[in-house]
Amino acid sequence: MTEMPVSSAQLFGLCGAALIGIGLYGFIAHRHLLRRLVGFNVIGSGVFLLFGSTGYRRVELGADPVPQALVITGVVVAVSATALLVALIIRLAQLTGSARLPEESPGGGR
Amino acid sequence: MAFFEASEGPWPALLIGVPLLAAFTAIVTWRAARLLIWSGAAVVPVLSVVLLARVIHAGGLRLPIGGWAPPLGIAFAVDGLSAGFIVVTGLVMAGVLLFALPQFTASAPGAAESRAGYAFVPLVFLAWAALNALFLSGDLFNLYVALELLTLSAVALVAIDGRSGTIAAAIRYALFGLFGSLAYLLGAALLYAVHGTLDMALIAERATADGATVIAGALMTAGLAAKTALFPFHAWLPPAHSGAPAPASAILSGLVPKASFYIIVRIWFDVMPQAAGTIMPVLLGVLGSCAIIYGSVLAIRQEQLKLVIAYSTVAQLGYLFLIFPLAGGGGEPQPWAAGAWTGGIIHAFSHALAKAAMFLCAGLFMEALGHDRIAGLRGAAHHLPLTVFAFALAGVSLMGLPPSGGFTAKYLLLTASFAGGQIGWAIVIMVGGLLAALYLFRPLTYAFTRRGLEEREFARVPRPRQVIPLLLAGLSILLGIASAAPYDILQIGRPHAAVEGLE
Amino acid sequence: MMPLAFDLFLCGLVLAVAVAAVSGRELFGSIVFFIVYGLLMALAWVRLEAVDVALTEAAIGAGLTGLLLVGASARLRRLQAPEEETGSRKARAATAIACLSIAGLIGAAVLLLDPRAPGLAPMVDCSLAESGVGNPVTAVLLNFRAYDTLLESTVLLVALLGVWSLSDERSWGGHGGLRQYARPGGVLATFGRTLPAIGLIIGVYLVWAGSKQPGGAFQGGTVLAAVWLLMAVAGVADAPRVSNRLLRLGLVAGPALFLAIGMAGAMAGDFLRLPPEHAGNLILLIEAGLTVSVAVTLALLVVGPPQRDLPHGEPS
Amino acid sequence: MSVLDLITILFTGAGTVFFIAGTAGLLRFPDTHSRLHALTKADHLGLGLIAVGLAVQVASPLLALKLLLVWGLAVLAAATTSQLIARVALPPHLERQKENAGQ
Amino acid sequence: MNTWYLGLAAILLLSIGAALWRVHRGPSAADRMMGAQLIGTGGVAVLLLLAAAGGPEAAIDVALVLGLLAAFASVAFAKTATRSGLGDPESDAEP
Repeated sequence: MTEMPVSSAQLFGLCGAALIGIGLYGFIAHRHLLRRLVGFNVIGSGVFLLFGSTGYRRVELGADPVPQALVITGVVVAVSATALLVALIIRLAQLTGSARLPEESPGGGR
Repeated sequence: MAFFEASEGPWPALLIGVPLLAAFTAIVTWRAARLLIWSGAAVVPVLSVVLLARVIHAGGLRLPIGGWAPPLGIAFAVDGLSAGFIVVTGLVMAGVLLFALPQFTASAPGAAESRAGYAFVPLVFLAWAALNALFLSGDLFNLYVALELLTLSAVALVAIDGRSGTIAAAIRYALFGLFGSLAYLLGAALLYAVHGTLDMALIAERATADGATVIAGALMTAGLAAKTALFPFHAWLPPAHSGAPAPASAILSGLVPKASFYIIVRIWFDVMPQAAGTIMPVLLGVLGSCAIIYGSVLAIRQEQLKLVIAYSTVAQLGYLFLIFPLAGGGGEPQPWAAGAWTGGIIHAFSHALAKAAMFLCAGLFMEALGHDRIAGLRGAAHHLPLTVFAFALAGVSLMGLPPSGGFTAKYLLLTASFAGGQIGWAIVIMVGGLLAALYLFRPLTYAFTRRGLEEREFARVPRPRQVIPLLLAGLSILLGIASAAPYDILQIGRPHAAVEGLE
Repeated sequence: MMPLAFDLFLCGLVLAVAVAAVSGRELFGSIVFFIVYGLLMALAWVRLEAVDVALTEAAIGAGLTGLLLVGASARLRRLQAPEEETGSRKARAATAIACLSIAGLIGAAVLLLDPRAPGLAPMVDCSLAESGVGNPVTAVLLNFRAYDTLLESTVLLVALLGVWSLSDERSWGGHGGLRQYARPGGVLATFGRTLPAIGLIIGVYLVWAGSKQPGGAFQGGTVLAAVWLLMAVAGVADAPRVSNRLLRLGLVAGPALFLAIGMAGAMAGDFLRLPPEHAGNLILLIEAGLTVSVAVTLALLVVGPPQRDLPHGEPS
Repeated sequence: MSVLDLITILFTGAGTVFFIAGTAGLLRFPDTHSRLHALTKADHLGLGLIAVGLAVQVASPLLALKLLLVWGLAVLAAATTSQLIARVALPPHLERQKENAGQ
Repeated sequence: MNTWYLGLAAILLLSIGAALWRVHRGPSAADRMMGAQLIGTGGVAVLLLLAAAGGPEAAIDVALVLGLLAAFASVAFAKTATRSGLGDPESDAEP
């Protein structure tokens, strides 16, 4: 085997980092809440991919099971959060007719 | 290893297991809610105190879970800081549950199960379990799971009223909170990748100030700061905390942000103090100062009592972040550091008690009046003397007047900033106290005005419910009167416990 | 060279799909991209030899989350919630630059990591014999770090409580979601009757296999939830009333059993300790309970809060 | 190279070709329904050929069965969804006609 | 042999990449869904090839799960296209 400039683990780790950036963009740039939720999920899977890839640095040892188990936990937590947010968003749309948050009033109060 | 003692009994496990069991039971049958509240409010605080006693007796504890010692397994890590937070949580939770009893459980034997009533009780117990789990945990990923459990139950509590305003507030909170959790998780993942463990004590032994560790710390801090509503991430807090039902607000404002703050403290004082550098503590201090000023000014401008209290939370959370520049995450331990650190933590405790009391008072005002407009509070002192007194007592603690816990906290912080020659922070602390007096005197002035233009209708509020906020506020005062005890307890298990504070 | 080229190409596709999902002009299109994204992630996990995660991602990421989002977008369309307005180009560019620099920072952290760090894999291997199971990931999830998993299973319950509490006061106690309908004998109904049998077998197989090879309660439970949802969509099964006592027992059965076993250990000295000689059976027991609870909870999470049945469309 | 290997190469190669053809059809065909036509080819034949090609290689019959089950699932799913998608994609006037004919 | 499998998998990935264009372009929602459907089947095929190319054998289980769930999104989509979102796309009768 020749020495590769980058390993598979690093490649997927960098891919995870890029996904975090992409998801973050969707999370910030959109006002439609379902779009933001998609962004949130992309960030999440980017974090997971990065985490998982660090467990694959020593190919000869096999993949580290600890990050895998933690990622599974994380995926389940993320889907719980997504389901709760979807229900909240639909409820908001039912009550206000819009799937966007009302603009913040920076002064609050009066 | 003799370091791991398995003989410490099941106390930490019980502190998580009992609230979880209560929550599961409440999910199956709503009829049991009343019984669950009484027994939960009686049992869990006792367990908390037992744990505290164990810690005082035995010093810091480390209990591997399932017989698997870290790095493979997870360990409970208990010291004075965690035991203190658990006791405060127990007191506030017990008060809130008893306060909520008539509001959320069956009033008559044959009453039908209601939507909010069904959800409220298990959600509070789950939040309680999450808080205990968080304060007991010695593992970064375990903290993440506990944090998510807490965040989701808090979001559900915000939304429980079901009005469009509270739904929007819950969504905004959820977006901040979940984003914060992911940032924290990413940092934890990087730390695992660097050090091969998630156990905080083991990382503390191995951590250096290398690039990946510093980036991980920054990510975790940013995420947790968003969850703690540190300026400029505070926008979600006031609508969320003021929109929830009063008992939920008390938990949300008094306890929930402290959880993420607690993790930040753990990271920078216990796990990787050497990676803090010089900029990060100062930055956190500056943002905290902004929060104090900005939150207080906005609190003054509010017309509704719950919003005043919520903006006050933004300001009061700001004080917590002053411990980073004053007690210095990095560098040589200074003689005043222990004082500043302890002051910050005591502030967290006294704010938890006082703020919970205030929100419960606001809830009583709303029950009596049907609204919480400040101008409508005229005559409150005459009709609800106990409640107004409780509110005033809690206010004393928030303003930092002696002999309250707030006073002790601010005294310690001020002493540290003078001793360290960092006068800027001292000015912020003092200005913040004055502003707090301004925003709290306004509702109190109205409450003590004897007669309004017309005699207002005050509905009757049962006296036992008025006693609960009074007790909580009283405890926040007591924290100042007996300030030596919490000071000593907080030093248990601290790495720099030998350093004498400037008491 | 070939594997690396394949990975490079896969990463490129993942990134392209992520960009499309995040920036597409139309909501529905972006959701379809998100479903495709979940599928490609499952491939990536297989490439990382993390088949347990790949199964989870395939079932949850591509399956359930996609279902949730498709359903949500349809309901929003029916509520006529307005679609996206686009912000100013300058603001978007600034956001993009900020996100890019954050991604760069994280990428730098990835490159700074020691490429030879072994992680905990050797330690897990050493203790695997005492864990009672042969699949290291299951050993971590249900023995070494069982405490995490106990808390995680309650996270699902919290989300469901939150979803349920969003119902109308009047609909409380009613059925989750609205009654679905399919033409008897039609393609949809036939599909809804054929697939569940296969799905049931696959779901149970995943749980059973989980102790030796990739699989487990969360993957199997998700498959079962999806199968039940398909039956509901095809009008074969009705969502139960949220006040149904049996349903509620099913929700907490797994976590409660898990907690009970954990507390039994605590009374004997160690919270959540599974004695090595019984660990295998105890884990199987916990997995069975968790599968039921995960399946019920996930299915109900997708179904949504209880609603009154109305003849047409959204409840007002 | 054994005969089995040759069969595998032949089948998997052909399957891939069907996939490419299906994709090309999906991209090039002018309207939704003819695209659907192209799609089902890839689903049925492409995956089927690949599954069969791999099944002759595996040692255990259980594994071979699994491979065929994967294919069966794909066929079942494709048949159902293409029917449903076709129905959704019907232009309104055709939909009216079909309904009348059906009743 | 492994190289052959991996090569085919790479070609399938390419074809998936091409199908993305249909998801992107639409024009109708049904077109997008069809693109996703093809990608789903392609993904299943890639998984089988990866398992054959010396990858983890359990990748076939992943393919099984994907194959099972691939149809769900399409069914949900077809369902939501009915008038109330609750009926059967094959018939206009409503519950």
